[in-house]
Amino acid sequence: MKKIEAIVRPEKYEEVKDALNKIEVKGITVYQVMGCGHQKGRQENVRGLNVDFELNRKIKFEIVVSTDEWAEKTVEAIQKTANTGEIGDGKIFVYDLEDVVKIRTGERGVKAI
Amino acid sequence: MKKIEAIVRPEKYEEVKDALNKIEVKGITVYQVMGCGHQKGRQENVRGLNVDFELNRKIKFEIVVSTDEWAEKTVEAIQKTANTGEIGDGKIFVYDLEDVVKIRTGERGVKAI
Amino acid sequence: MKKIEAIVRPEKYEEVKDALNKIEVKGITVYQVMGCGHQKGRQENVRGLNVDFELNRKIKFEIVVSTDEWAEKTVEAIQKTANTGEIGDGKIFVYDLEDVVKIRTGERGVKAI
Amino acid sequence: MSAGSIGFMIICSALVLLMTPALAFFYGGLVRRKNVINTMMATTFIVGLAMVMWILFGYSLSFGSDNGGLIGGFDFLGFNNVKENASTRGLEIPDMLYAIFQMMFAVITPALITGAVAGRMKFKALISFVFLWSIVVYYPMAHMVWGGGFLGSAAEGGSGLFGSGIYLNSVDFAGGNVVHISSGISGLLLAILLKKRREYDHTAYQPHNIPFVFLGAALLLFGWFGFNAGSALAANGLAVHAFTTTAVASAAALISWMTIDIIKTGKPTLVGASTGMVVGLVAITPGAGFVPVWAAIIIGLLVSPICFFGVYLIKSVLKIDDALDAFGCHGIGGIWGGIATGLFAVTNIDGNDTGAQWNGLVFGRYELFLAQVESIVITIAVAVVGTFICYGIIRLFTNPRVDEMKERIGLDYSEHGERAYPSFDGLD
Amino acid sequence: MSAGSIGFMIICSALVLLMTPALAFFYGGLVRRKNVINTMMATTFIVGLAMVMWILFGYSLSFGSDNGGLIGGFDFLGFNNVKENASTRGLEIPDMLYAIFQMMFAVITPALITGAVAGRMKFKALISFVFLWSIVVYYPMAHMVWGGGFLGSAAEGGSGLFGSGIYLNSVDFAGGNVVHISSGISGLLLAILLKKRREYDHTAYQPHNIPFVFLGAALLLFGWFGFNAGSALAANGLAVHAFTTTAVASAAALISWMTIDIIKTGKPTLVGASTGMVVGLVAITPGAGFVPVWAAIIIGLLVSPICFFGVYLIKSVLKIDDALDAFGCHGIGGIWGGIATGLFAVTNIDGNDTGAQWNGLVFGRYELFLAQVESIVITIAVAVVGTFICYGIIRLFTNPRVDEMKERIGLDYSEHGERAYPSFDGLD
Amino acid sequence: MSAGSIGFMIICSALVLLMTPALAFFYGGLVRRKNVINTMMATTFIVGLAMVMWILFGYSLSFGSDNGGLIGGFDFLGFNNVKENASTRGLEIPDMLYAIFQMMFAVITPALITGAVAGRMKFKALISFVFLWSIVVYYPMAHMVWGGGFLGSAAEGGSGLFGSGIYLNSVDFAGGNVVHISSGISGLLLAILLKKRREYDHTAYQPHNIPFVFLGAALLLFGWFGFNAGSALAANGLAVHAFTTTAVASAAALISWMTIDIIKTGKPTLVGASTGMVVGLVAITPGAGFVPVWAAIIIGLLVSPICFFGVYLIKSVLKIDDALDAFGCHGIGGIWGGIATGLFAVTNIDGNDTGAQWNGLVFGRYELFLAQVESIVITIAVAVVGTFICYGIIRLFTNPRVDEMKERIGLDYSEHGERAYPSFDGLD
Ligand SMILES: Nc1ncnc2c1ncn2[C@@H]1O[C@H](COP(=O)(O)OP(=O)(O)O)[C@@H](O)[C@H]1O
Ligand SMILES: Nc1ncnc2c1ncn2[C@@H]1O[C@H](COP(=O)(O)OP(=O)(O)O)[C@@H](O)[C@H]1O
Ligand SMILES: Nc1ncnc2c1ncn2[C@@H]1O[C@H](COP(=O)(O)OP(=O)(O)O)[C@@H](O)[C@H]1O
Repeated sequence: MKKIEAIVRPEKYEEVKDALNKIEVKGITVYQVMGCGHQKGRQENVRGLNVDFELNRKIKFEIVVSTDEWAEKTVEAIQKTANTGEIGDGKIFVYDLEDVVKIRTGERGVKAI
Repeated sequence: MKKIEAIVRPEKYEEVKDALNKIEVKGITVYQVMGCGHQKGRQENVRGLNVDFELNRKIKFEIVVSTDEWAEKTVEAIQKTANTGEIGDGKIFVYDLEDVVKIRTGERGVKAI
Repeated sequence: MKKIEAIVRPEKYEEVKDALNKIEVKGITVYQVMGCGHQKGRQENVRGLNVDFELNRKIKFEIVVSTDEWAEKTVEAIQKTANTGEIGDGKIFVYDLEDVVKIRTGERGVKAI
Repeated sequence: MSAGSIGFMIICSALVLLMTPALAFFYGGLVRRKNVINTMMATTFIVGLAMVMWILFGYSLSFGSDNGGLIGGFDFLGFNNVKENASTRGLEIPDMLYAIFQMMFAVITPALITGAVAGRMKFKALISFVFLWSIVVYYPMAHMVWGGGFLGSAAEGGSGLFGSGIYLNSVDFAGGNVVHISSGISGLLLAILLKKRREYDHTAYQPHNIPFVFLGAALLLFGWFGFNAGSALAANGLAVHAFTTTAVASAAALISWMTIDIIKTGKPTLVGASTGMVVGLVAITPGAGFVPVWAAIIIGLLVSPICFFGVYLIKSVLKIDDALDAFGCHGIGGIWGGIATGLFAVTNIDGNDTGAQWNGLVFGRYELFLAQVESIVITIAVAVVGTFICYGIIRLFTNPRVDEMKERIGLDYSEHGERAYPSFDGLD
Repeated sequence: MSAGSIGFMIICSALVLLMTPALAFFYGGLVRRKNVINTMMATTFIVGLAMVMWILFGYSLSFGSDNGGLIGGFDFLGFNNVKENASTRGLEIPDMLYAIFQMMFAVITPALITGAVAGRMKFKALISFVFLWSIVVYYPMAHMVWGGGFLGSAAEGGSGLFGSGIYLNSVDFAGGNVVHISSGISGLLLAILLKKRREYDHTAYQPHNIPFVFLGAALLLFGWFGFNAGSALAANGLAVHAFTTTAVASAAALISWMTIDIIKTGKPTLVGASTGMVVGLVAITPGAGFVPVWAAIIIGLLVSPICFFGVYLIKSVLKIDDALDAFGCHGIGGIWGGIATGLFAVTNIDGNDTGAQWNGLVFGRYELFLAQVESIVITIAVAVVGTFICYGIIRLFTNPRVDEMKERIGLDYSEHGERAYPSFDGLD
Repeated sequence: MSAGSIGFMIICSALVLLMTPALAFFYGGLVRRKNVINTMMATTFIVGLAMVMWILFGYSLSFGSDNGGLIGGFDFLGFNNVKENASTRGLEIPDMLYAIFQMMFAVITPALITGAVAGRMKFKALISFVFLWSIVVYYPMAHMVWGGGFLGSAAEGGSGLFGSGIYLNSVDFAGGNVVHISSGISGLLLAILLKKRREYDHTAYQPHNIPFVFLGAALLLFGWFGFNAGSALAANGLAVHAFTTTAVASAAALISWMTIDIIKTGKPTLVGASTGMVVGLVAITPGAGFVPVWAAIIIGLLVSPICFFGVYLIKSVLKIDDALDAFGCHGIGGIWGGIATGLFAVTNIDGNDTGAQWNGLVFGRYELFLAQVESIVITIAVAVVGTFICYGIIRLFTNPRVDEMKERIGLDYSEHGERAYPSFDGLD
């Protein structure tokens, strides 16, 4: 079982969600984060003074899938949709997972996903 | 050392927190996420038009514990309290952890938890 | 490849961020969480009645690095700056990572970080 | 009639109307995020309901020709015979303007009650309650005090208690009894009948948005000038006097609540300051036009400790879940205000009759003080009996309390299908 | 001149000005978090632009000496000859106060339009549109209805259509045609021309902050008393009458919108209640001083279902992205109000002439009804043609619609370099 | 006395009072989330403190019988002899109404200062400062300018500087010197004395809630009509004139600040537009009743670039942490307004004496211009000396700056034990 974490641009949030729905992942969890990588923040201006925001808003997706193939499929789907070619597109991280429990039924492991 | 991530209904947040306190876990971290799984969002209505929200608010717990027994105990406590039997109850994910550092003392590993 | 999660005091957020910038980590992701550990919440007062908040605001950093040395360096930098010696300083957790994908380029693995 | 007074009273009416949305913020900011919509709706729907009721029959029942000193007649049903170009009440403003100004009081009063029951009452049950309560409690109270009823004086042209010519001759400048005590007591009783919120004992009571609490308090203060100064019913020296006592009582109460905070924890809070401002306004309401300026300072300084102690008593000792302190602030503040009027009122200010028939207790006369206490007791009785009646009627049809699961989820989503801040869940 | 009326009208002017920021909250609360600043700026900049334009030439074009019943002359350029100590218009207030009161209407009207195009129009294009539209649509409309033009009556001292002495003799108490229909229709057309928002079909339409929507509605209600009662232009019985009809129409509409919500889903919403309040105000605007109080209740009760159905038609059937229902609420509500005035107006209220020349249709006279319908049709025509002209001019220079990527990112950051709530991203 | 003026001035007093909570939002929205409560409390407590002080002795020291042209006497301690039914000051309103209207100015003025020191001053030290500053700076300033002191004219019935009969004959319609310059300068000095906020150099300055900034600005605009039009002290043509100049100066400044934004970054901001609105109001304050309408447009258009440049100078060049630009906006805007009054004032508007003794510099007379400059210099001197005295006294007892750790944690929690939005931490 694998967990995929993807950090994407907020303006790509809906497209990525739709892409994940299309490949029929079983569930997604998503929240807002702030981040910086190669992209070095943004500038706003308050009463004429420039103000640096070192971090940009990003959206983080977490999806747990059962197999390596599923993981691959998911990663690809995200990478393709979230990609704009500009700095700031984000990263996808893949982790191993020990166990999954479905709270509603108490089921465990792959069938709980 | 294990890390347990649990995604539960917001209305179960306080009960789960109390349950974790009762089994005396050493610490918890919690934040709000949005998610969807089998439960397919909710509907609200704005000026008579239905509006779909594909994601529901959930609360995510993260607890790091030292041993497999502790992990088991924690998972059980959560599963039991967060369970309502309705779709949308959430999931628990268990991960392996490499290392823990206690920032206050610099201690590492199991004794840092 | 390692992922480092650090939970720190909000008032240390800027210092930690600066410290991470100084050691030139490649990217950081950060968000707000609530937590409790040894520190047992705080008290506020509403119209003269004490109100317990069992959880305190914390900031969570997530940094993915390529090697063990990098991980060590990062952990140290955080531990040193986030430390105040008072209860509530937080924890650092280290995980193994399977894979990284750079969304912009599609690169994978270490070179994607 | 005077254009000056007409213009003034029109604006005052608008100011008083603004107080109900202000209350929605004052209350709405104090609740948890999942109950914001419900709390705001609880006062908002009354803007619609109470105004239409008032035009249709409320004004008539309150200010129509006197029936036994208790309730008005049917002369003004549907605002019939309510003149907009003539004054038959001896005022400088046309009758319709008087009716409209009074309408705003009929809106805010039931809205005050809703603070006591926040977070656990079925919305439709609340609508029914407000409908019934307006008829059973508010219109009679307004009549008894201001409309020619027996709590006031013969000058209003009624016939006294049961037509006996007996009057209490108590005074209520802008609604201590009618507005604050009646709503506070009713709220308290309703809170007891509905029982505590599920989380009351083991969960933090978290105001979700303190700037909103303050916004509400600030707009209440602003609107209250219409409420109190406008209760002079003309742009004259009495209005100026009421404005002054109102401002300074609120200011003094703000200071004394802040002082309590400082004594207790060293940390003055914004919720405390906002609450102080409001209870100061409540306390001066019955006496605004009767007491000297210096007395207004005393009334304001004392109301904060009194209410502070009251809230403590109700919540920590009696364990009654008067959720947003409708009784703790309005009930207790109003009672103190009514009593204080009996203490400090004068018959004559700066050469003008105030309308009080005796000076207050501190000037050595006991009559007004007694009348004030009696009128408070009667108000409490009316509110208690009325609330039981209204609650009882509703109880016949439904349990006014929401299901446990709905309470847990929050009344915003379960009763209104809406969330206050969908975007602050993190995604846009 | 009367100090009472001067004081009253100064405050009314301030109240009407407050409505534009109120609208910023009403609209701003309804949009997604990424478009809050843009939506608020869209109404705010007009406070600056429309006021300066009004002083420089707007007042003159609207209320200067009549040209063919269509537009005013240049007599008052730069507020020249606008007396502050004399009244030449037969009013109890000096001319400058009349000009200033009217100025506030010239501010709010174009601001209403912006609700239709939220989330997709270039800000600079919007500035240009408002500039042009004020000249092409607003000033002529204000002149035609109130400034001596042919939609009104000979009493204003104009010369009739093309100097022919022909007048429509329609009535518009506080701006049904001038304000609501003209802006609503223009908004609708602009929404069609700009096309739908990118996410319109496949994404949730999420109000980001419902308490702000309510705050806006509440301040609109408060300010509207200045708008409608102030349109009596004096502190008198007519103002009181307009106040009363305004209050009760809004209340009735609040109730009826809540009822629709309850019928449809069982759950009355705060957005619904706020919308009801506002459409009730819109509907009573043209008739506030002409219709009896009971008719105001009917007008209010009916406007909610009418607008509700209108919004449904436009959004779900016609698939027009009138983003914040500028047409659905103001256009449709205003048309209903204009028609309702033709139904229920009376020539005489409580012994005073209202200024309407005939009673309405329900009293058996068809003339006023006809005049109202005609004036609505003419207003629609002016708005449509005017909007095409303004849009066309802008289109010559730029595509008024933002790029897709900017729309995605949100107009706050892409057009204003600002975010509404930077801190709520979680870090301080 | 006139009911029209009484009604008008009562409402104006309420409007001016509303400005202080408005300021709490204007300032509160601009700070980081951890300092919201503190910033709002900093202006709120003054509502309590300054009003009680005013009643007890402030009015007396400001408007009591003249002592050497510098300060008032003890005649009105505790509002003694302040008539509510009689006018002894030659006004159409009773003395108490004048006293109350003036009270509201004594509230907002010290509140303005607090913007300069946001985020780093001990709350109790701030309370002490405001207490002392009111006595040392505000009451003397109010006396000198309006209460018969030597900055004004012999017409107020004083005895001139040190009883010499010498007057400056400068004018200040609604408080350029008394309110804006005195508070702006004091704020600047206090900001210097307290040193920069810890994060000033290396952290983003993040307004946490821009809609609140706008809400504050909008309510300030609304209230300012009471401030400026009310300074005519009667419902008359002068009030209308002041209303007009106020509206248009604010509008023009909004436009010019937006223009600066567009020139600098192409992106007009809502903070910029709100700031423009406010500085326009500041700039027109001293001259609202003295300058022609066209001059008000010029004053407004110019104030934005002047303040914009001022803010840049103070923050980026001088590196002074005038946190919320109390000096940058109010100090500089007020100075410009005072000078502009010397440029554009006329002695007679539309047939009525304005009270200025000479025309301004652009009309070829230098006397008023000179008097204005002198009065500004004197105001600056009083503010500087007074602030040193007040700060010095407090410094004897405590370091007015909070500990570093408390500053880091945020003053909301460390000074008030409260957080502004507990729920937005994500859990309810
Ligand atoms: N090493 C990393 N650890 C944690 N988060 C990262 C890391 N690298 C990138 N991120 C996250 O991904 C986001 C986008 O990364 P960025 O480097 O700006 O894009 P790109 O990969 O296109 O250069 C960042 O804002 C941050 O949230
Ligand atoms: N495969 C998954 N990956 C990530 N999050 C998941 C996954 N499955 C479920 N979740 C999270 O758990 C929540 C509840 O899941 P859901 O499927 O609705 O409940 P149930 O398991 O009772 O059917 C979702 O809202 C989502 O946040
Ligand atoms: N075992 C744990 N699992 C998850 N989060 C933890 C754990 N222990 C601590 N934390 C997080 O770290 C924060 C600080 O921990 P705390 O125990 O208060 O500090 P200290 O380590 O100095 O005693 C907590 O608020 C919580 O968010």
